[in-house]
Amino acid sequence: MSAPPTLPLDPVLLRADFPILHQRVYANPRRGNEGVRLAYLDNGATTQHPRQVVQSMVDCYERTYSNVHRGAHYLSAQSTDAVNAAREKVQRFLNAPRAEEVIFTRGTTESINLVARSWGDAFCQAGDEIVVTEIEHHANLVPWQQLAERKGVKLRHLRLGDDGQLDVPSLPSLLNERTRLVAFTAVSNVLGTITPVAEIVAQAKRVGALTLVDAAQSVPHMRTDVQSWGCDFVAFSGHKMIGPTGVGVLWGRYDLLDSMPPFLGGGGMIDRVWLDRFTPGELPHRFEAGTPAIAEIIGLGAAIDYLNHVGLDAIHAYEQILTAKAHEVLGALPGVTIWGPSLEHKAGIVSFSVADVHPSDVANVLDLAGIAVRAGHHCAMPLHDRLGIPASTRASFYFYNTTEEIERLGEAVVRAQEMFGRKS
Amino acid sequence: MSAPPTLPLDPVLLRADFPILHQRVYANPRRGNEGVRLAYLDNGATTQHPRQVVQSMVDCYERTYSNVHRGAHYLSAQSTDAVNAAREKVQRFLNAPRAEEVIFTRGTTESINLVARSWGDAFCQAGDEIVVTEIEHHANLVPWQQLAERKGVKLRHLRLGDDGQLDVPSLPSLLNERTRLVAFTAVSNVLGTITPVAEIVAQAKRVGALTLVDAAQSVPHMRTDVQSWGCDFVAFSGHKMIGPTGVGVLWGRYDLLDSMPPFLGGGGMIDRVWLDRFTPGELPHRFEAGTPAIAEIIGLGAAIDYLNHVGLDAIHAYEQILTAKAHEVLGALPGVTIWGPSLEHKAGIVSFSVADVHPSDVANVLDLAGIAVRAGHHCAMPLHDRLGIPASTRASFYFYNTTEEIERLGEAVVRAQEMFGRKS
Amino acid sequence: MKTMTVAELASEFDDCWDETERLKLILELGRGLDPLADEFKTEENRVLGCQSNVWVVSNVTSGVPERLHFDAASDGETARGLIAILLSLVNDKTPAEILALDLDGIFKQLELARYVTRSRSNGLASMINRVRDLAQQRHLAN
Amino acid sequence: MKTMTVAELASEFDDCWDETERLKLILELGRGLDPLADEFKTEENRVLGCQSNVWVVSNVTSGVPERLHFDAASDGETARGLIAILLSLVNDKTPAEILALDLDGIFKQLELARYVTRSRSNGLASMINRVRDLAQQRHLAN
Ligand SMILES: Cc1ncc(COP(=O)(O)O)c(C=O)c1O
Ligand SMILES: Cc1ncc(COP(=O)(O)O)c(C=O)c1O
Repeated sequence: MSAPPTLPLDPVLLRADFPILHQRVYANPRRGNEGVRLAYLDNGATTQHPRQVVQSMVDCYERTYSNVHRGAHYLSAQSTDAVNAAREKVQRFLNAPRAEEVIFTRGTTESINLVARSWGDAFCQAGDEIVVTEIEHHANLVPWQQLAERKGVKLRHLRLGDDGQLDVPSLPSLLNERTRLVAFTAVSNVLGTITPVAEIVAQAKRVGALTLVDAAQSVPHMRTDVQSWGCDFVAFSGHKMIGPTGVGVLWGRYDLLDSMPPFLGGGGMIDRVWLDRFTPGELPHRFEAGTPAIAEIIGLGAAIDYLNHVGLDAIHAYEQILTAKAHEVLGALPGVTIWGPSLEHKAGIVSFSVADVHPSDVANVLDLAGIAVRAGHHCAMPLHDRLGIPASTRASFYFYNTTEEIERLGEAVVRAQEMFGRKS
Repeated sequence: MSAPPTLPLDPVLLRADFPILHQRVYANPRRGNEGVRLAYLDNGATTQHPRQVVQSMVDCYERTYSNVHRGAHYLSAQSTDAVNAAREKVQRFLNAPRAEEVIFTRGTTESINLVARSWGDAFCQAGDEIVVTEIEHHANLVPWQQLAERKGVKLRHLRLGDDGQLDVPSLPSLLNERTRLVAFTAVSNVLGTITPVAEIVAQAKRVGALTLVDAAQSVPHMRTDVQSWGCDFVAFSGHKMIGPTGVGVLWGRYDLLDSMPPFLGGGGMIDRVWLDRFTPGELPHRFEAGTPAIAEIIGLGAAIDYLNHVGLDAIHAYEQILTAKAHEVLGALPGVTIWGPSLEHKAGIVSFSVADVHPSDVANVLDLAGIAVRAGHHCAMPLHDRLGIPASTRASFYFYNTTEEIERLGEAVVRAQEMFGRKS
Repeated sequence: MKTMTVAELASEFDDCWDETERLKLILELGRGLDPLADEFKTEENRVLGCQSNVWVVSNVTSGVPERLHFDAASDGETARGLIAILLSLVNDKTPAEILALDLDGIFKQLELARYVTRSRSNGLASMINRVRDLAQQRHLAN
Repeated sequence: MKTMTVAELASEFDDCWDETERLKLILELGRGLDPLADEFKTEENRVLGCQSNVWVVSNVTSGVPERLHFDAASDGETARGLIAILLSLVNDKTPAEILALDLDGIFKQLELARYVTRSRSNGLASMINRVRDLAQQRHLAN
């Protein structure tokens, strides 16, 4: 893949693989209005799919589909092979020691809930402490609140500094011998903040606490190495990395996973079942009760192939360019506040507020200009409380976005100010 | 759809929509061996997909894909519409009073676990009783065993009669004022037994117990009316009804669901979140934490359209013909035992044993003849214990199977007897 | 704010050339919404599932048959416009009349269906539900 | 049962015209498996993840370097054939030699890969794991 001079990758070439990006929206043929070009800047919510990923699932359904594991026939072997191969792709993608450490779930949310229910209920007691941060997505907050309620565990909170970064220097004061887990995000889905994962893990280890990394916003965008992170659990979603919906991953250290009781009960996760009891099966099956998301797992494997082909380092470098462009464009507009840290600590997520205009109104005007962004609390209400705002507008990028789209974003924000801004 | 004379539907016409069925397996071009025609008789494990279902997902990914609910833009509205429309299709398919009663899960297994964790943990106490049956799939057994262990609930078991049917007359002796739930299957995934759902529900109601119906093997094959069943929960999977993997349904009575606490915590299921607590959201969102299986939900909607087009009554009637044929063909073979009830109580599932040949050996020979069946305990170990066998071989049908495929099944069983049977 | 018929609304919206004009009309209609006193902006009156805050209160008019009058407010301007349109359709009707309205259908007819869909962003679907619930309660109370 | 080289096995399997012949050969090799006394058919020796029951035990031969000898049984004939092939590849080798074998690769070469895949039906993958685990244990013990 030869990128244009000065760019780490060629977004125009790559966009050709994404049919959905090449459309006009809000056309009104009756009135001869041909609509506006779509600029998809909602990648923090979910990403789009190249033909290759979609085709991998079509191939599955049209050629090799079957249930996995227990079927004793030709198609079943093909599906089992394909699911095993996808598991190994995930393993390599994360640089994980063993494929059995890769548990397929529906997404980040289920992955974290799995840990909270299986590990949490089995190993946490009243008075134990879990540290989460103020910038977490609800998916990495509510499951721990539920665990706290079930088990009397105490939650402690690592604060966001005024610089848009986690206040890591204050972490030691939150840690003690009762700390069982530090659960935190690798990249904030609102501020774009890249957190110092290895540093936080090292601190947690000092008091013998485990670590769970919500990597929903990092795995798709930058190289992941669970061994260099040194953490115990990592959770992420397929649909945020050009993969299908309905599939995600929980990675965990083998010994740790192997010490945990099953979460969901059902077919595939057992060794032996009697009417009144069961014995659990081996990893990874113990945590994959029921028919897995077979086609989606295969699609996730194809997504990883595609991302590897583009190159994670190129993706990250290119997104840095897009983010810098967004800071430049939006930063030049009076009345616009960009939230989060300075560029060097930031991934491809830019949330902002427009003075005197409600974020949902901003998003509405942007939408009519074809620019897909998200307005709201982005499933991070406590973070917005901390910022002192009820909601924000978020533009989030992926490798198929262009600087031109970001220029259009800036123009549309100006239009929103014109339509809504208090006339002075 | 005009079926050939005497058949309720035209399998040959319908098969044309299923590319995967038109293949030869075990070809060896190097030796000029062109392989054998595939006969897919493993529909109890999972079903195949017509082009229309696959295309609905391709369309989603290539034209309208986005995350649902909170995105304030064009694509997001399209995806939200499509998911809502699918929910209403499921509602009508089940004749459910309200669309909000339809909760999308990964499959039957997750649906049942959701009830066991949410309803079970909230409303069951030590000494309460739950009745399950001896013929349940592990998915409707293990979650209750786990609940029993967590809460000290007592499990009681409705037995299988020697006639291959549930011993419903003995049910009253298992029910009392401590019975909180009767959880049972509508169709046995091994014996094909069609259970008298409405009758069991009526009995349970007499003692004020709730009822959960595992409808994984019934919803795809016969008309469902949750109101005429009168039950409280119904669980089933998309992949067993020509829908995609990664999606299933929990249906529950509105008031009951609305009284239940959330299961998984995360985005979308909340009303408000603070650092230390949250308030749950409304139905159905309360039980759909995280990004749902968007494309799969849309695919499930397309599957329902297709099944409605074929007609559930026609499907059921046609499967009765296939099952009768299987009984005729296999029943004529000495040394072959067919398990389960007589034809009039049986859906399109025929499990059998071949004297002196291990089921996995039977399945192996069948496989080499292109006939895909399953051998094993079919995730129903207690049932096999009851039958006194470790495993069985299962052929299971759908509307695209033909009587000719069943004849080939019979021939291949004879071949297995020749290869393995003790020569007398 | 005055009550408008569906036909009146439809003809106004039909004149819009594009979605931006349509939005401008929504905003204009929102400016006609009677103000709601702050004391009514309570958690109880807040409509769940809207991204901007929306509050709706209903009052029963004296007279026979009794009619419902709704007041509402929002901190989002689009949301305010949408609730204004909604109220113009239902205000000062009897509970039974309100329940008989196919509000989803009407918004579809106005080509505003996309705002109904986005239940979680503009919250029109939630607003409709709230209005219907309030009418339902009153209807059952009679 | 005698130890066979990969080349010997490969040439036998290569002569098969179709999968049925291949299966017949597997079954034939299974018939050559030395019987395992019932007392060894314990839960501990049972290989998890096989559909038919498979039991594997290992013994250390006296002599230097020490070698491992495996015995096995199964109630399924296909499984018995597969375990026989596996044992013919590993029997009477040193733990280090066994661990150095690319067993997955060998079964692929024999075009028996599909039996490895179906870990839950024929259980060859589980058998391979068990044999490797036993060799590993012995290797670490030294
Ligand atoms: C009766 C029955 N219940 C539950 C299940 C589990 O369904 P799933 O694996 O889709 O969760 C199955 C299918 O295997 C089944 O046949
Ligand atoms: C940081 C973070 N964590 C968790 C999630 C939840 O992911 P999912 O909805 O795929 O379960 C998201 C995405 O919304 C996220 O951005």
